[in-house]
Amino acid sequence: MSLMNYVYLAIVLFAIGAATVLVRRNAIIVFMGIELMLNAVNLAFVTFARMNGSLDGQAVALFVMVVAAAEVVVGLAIIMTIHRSRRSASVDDANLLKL
Amino acid sequence: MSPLALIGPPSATFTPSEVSYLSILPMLIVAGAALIGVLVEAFAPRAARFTAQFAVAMLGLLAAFAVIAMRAPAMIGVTLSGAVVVDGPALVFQGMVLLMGAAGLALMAERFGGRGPDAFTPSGSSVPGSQAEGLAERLGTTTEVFPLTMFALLGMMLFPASGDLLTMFVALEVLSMPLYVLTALARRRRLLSQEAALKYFLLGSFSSAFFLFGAALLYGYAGSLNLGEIGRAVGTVSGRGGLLAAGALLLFVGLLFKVGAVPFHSWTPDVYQGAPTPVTGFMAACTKVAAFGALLRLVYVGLAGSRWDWELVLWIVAGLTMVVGSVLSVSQTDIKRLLAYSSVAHAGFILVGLLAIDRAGIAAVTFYLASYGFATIAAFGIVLLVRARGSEATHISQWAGLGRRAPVLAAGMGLLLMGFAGIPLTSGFTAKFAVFAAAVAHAGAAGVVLTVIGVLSSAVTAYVYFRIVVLMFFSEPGGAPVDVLRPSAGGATAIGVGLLTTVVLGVFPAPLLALAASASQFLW
Amino acid sequence: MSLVPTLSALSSLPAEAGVGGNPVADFSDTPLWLAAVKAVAIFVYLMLQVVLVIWFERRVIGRMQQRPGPNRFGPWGIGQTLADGFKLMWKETFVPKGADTFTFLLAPIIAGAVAFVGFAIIPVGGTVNLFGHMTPLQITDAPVAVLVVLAAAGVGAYGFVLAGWSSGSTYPLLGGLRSTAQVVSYEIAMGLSLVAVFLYAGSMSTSSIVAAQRDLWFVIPAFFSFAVYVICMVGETNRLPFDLAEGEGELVGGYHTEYSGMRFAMFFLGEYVNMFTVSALATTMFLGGPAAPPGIAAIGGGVLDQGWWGLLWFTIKMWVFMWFFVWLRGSLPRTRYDQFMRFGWKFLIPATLVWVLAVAFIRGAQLSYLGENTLLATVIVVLVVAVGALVAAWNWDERRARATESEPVPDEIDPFAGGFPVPPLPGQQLREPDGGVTAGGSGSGALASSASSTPTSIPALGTTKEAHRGGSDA
Amino acid sequence: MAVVVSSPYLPILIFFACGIAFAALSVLGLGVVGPKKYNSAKFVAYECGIQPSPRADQGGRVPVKFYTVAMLFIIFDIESVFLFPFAVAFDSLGLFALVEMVLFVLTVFVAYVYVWRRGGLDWD
Repeated sequence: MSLMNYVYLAIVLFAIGAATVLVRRNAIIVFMGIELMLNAVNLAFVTFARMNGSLDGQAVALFVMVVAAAEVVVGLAIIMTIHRSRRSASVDDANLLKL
Repeated sequence: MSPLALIGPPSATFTPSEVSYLSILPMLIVAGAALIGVLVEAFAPRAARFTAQFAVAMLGLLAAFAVIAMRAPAMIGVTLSGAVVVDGPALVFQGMVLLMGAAGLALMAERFGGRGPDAFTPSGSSVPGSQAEGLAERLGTTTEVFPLTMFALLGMMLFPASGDLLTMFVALEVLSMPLYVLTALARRRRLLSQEAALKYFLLGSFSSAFFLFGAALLYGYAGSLNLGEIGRAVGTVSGRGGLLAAGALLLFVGLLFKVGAVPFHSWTPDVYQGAPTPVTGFMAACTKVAAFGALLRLVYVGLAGSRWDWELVLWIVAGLTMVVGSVLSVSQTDIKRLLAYSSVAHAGFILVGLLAIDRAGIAAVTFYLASYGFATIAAFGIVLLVRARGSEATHISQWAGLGRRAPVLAAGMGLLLMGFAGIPLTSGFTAKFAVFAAAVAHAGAAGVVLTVIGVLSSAVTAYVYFRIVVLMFFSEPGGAPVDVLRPSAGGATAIGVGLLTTVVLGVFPAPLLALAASASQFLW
Repeated sequence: MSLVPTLSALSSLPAEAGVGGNPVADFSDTPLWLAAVKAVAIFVYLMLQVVLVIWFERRVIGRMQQRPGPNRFGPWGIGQTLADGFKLMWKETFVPKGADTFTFLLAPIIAGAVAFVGFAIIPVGGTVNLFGHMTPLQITDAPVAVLVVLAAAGVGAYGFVLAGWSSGSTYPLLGGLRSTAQVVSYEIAMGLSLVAVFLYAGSMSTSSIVAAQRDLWFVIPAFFSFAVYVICMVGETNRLPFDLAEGEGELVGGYHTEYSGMRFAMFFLGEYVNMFTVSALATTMFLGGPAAPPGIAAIGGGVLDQGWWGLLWFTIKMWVFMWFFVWLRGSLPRTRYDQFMRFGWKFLIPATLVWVLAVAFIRGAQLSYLGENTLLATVIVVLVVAVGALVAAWNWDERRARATESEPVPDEIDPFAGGFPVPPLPGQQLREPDGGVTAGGSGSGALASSASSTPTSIPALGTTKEAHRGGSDA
Repeated sequence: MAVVVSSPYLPILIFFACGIAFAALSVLGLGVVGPKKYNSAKFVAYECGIQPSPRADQGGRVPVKFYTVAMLFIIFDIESVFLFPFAVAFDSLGLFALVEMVLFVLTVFVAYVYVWRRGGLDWD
């Protein structure tokens, strides 16, 4: 049971997160997709830390969690202001700025 | 091996990492100024808040720049056990970020006679046109803008000086998040501004997730996050080559997004148009400088050895960026959107310089960023001054006949546009010449191809800029009356500095070229 | 217990609890089946105590209010909880129309199941011989054991918010949000108050913390953390005086308004099990877990301190906390929501943060970070902390005094000023209502016009009805 | 020799499984034991008859104060995430880590003071 399977799992999770961001319309679901991608990267970091036998990866995982939390705070604030002024959090409706 | 063994007792004596405080002093000063800014925002009475915030921010920036200017040679060194590497290019980029930050801050602080910063709404989260907004308007000055900008500048100073991928990621986030919030705070056209913030946030965090995944793969490949070690491991480690190539490309996704290179440039026009104009200028200049600083360090220190994996991709990206940036700017009707596409094109030119993997390339990129940065802040400063019925007159037609009504302003804008176009005797020409010369000399056949594409696309951009100059000077003024506001001392100096650099670096570029060349040696 | 040993114990706390934070209790001789048996045993131990405490609470509250409490079913009414359980089982359970069925059913399961998890890492007794294996009376221990409890408390909040949101109507939604905001706010203070214990114990595993408290329980050096923890304990389990979510007067049933039968019982049970878990953690962290009280531990060279005796001391200490919960419920009124949240955010969190820094410096002094003479450094730091606390308390008191005495009590008031007749304070004179006599004015005006001339007489019933009709015509 | 408990977290799982079994059995299993007399009034939300004002299931209007509390919780939770490892490893960390942690706590305190002064902590 080589550790690379965890890396493949991380890649699959990352792909699912990216697909969620590209496919879904509601801004909050898109934001959840981004959080899923960050957690997939956490898994990859911890797995590589285990393969290299060093603890750097786990320190990075801690930092990534903190950054993800800060991103949640800023992101939800922006999504909320959009929701309050437009009654809808759908990303499609945000089409005032066009090519 | 049960999990407990890995955790194990921490080493008996924990050796704190040695910190050379002089190297990181500028960053500490800016961080201190930002924290004091937050406290001032909390405690200072409303009347005195604006002046206090402006003073704290400006003093912080100028003090940091003074430390760099006076003690630069003594600051060179790897500190915080490899996390922060302050070397030649890092110092030059930090100096540029500080100066452009000061200019951008001066523009943001423009009040045009009002109580608070004119370009920003006093209450960002209230519904546009609601009663809460009216109440906040009457209450007056909320100046969170200054601490937010200082935190963004802190991130921008750390970005080019980060020695390992973790510090680079943290700097990327510290620099991006205040910008997301700043983009959402425009006083006029708030729906556009909120939408721009939403797009910038979603795409920004999406791309930083890619950056992080690239960092994870490189960590897996090289066993360490430090760029120097990754550089050394590139040649030696065998068997996991796939991780290196994939990691490098994913890292580039994150950084190219920040720079606004083509496949990832979709956010640039929307955000530059939606954000408040001084924030757009600040973003266009400082973010590009910081992002290219980090890109240079990543390419030259980390991934120089594995050029064959990613070089072709970057050539294509550079070419596409120049072409798309210039072609799309032709059909633009909104001045801010037009400048956004021109900034995409300029990112392409700088990428060409970067691809000459040689010290000359670093010097060329540094020079180009210096000339472009100050000019773009001045350009957005001028766009800030042109008003129609109170809100910014950004539609091209409203600029018709501006030469007759405000000759000085139109002449300034004309000069800047010529600088962007790269007309000889302006900084744009010397910058483009340096970049293309480096590419031709060191990037072989691809360099020549890119230079040809570069010259053609700068010709296209020249046409776009001249169309505006013609519009301003040789056509009748349009229907709606356009008035031009008088900038305060700070705003005027910011625009003046932009004009000055465009002329001086065009006529007399030698000293800056020499400085850029001497300070282009990366430390491991 | 003379002061000197305490002081010396204080200044040189044993740090060899678990080298590098690894648990002291060794589970090497514990096969998997024995761990499972221990788990089920502790589960039954917990369930029995829950049944007992529900009866205990109703009896004690009854006695506090001069009434017998449940005494019908079994001797002293001890079977009352079983009777309630069976009654709830046979009640009809249904899912209301607007509810989201899956979450509606999931919420009670979360609330009920997650409350148990916290008990898994609590050392209930010493090392005993179970079926031929020497194993500690503790389901398991990990280097980060206490984090499991905090995580379980965090997931517990899901039970409330999902129940509130999925019930589909206003009261549960607001009740669920309120209780989650409450649990979340007090969880921070609880987490931060435990940091001081980790500083002293040097580890997060519960067996190491109990071992570190062998000669001095942490309730003495970390007394402020203990006080903050006890307050958070009550806030965390939504117990009176902080049961604002399902306060009858405010939000009807709070998050479990729409639940009935066994689903309601699950929330009810979850709350009591949570009470046991947080008080078990309090016993482990501050009162030395299964260790015997100092006096008894000294008898016969500590013979009363090993093995199964630990279970007795642990249960006694836990029931002290249970008594404290019941005592609170019997005596304190419910606090207002904003007062409660303000206290949580504006006092508890900053005070605990400052306390954590103080403990860090005290520990630093003991470990000779602040100079070789540890005893002197410790005393200096403790003095500095004490003086700081006094100054803060004095300043806070000063501000409160200035705030309250600022509005002078008027010596003469108009009884109808607010529109409703207000009785005068002792020593206050009444004066002519200055609202003046206006025919058909606003409601209060109409009321005043119908009042007879003498200001002090209350208008007769008849005229009020007429005024009322007059008011409605205007 | 029987399988020694390999990871310390397995018994927690067993204990949690007991809890879930007990809770699921009583909520789902015993939930169906009771009588089933249909009456439309029972299924209406408990609103003393009036229609619930903010339609909770269509994302009714929730006061924004709960959002602010959630965000502040995240910030202080992150702070305690950093305080725990510092507290545990305090014995082997020198004065350097103590000063560093004091600076970290002070930085978060600046944010706390700002939120306090801007009224983020006041409940109406």
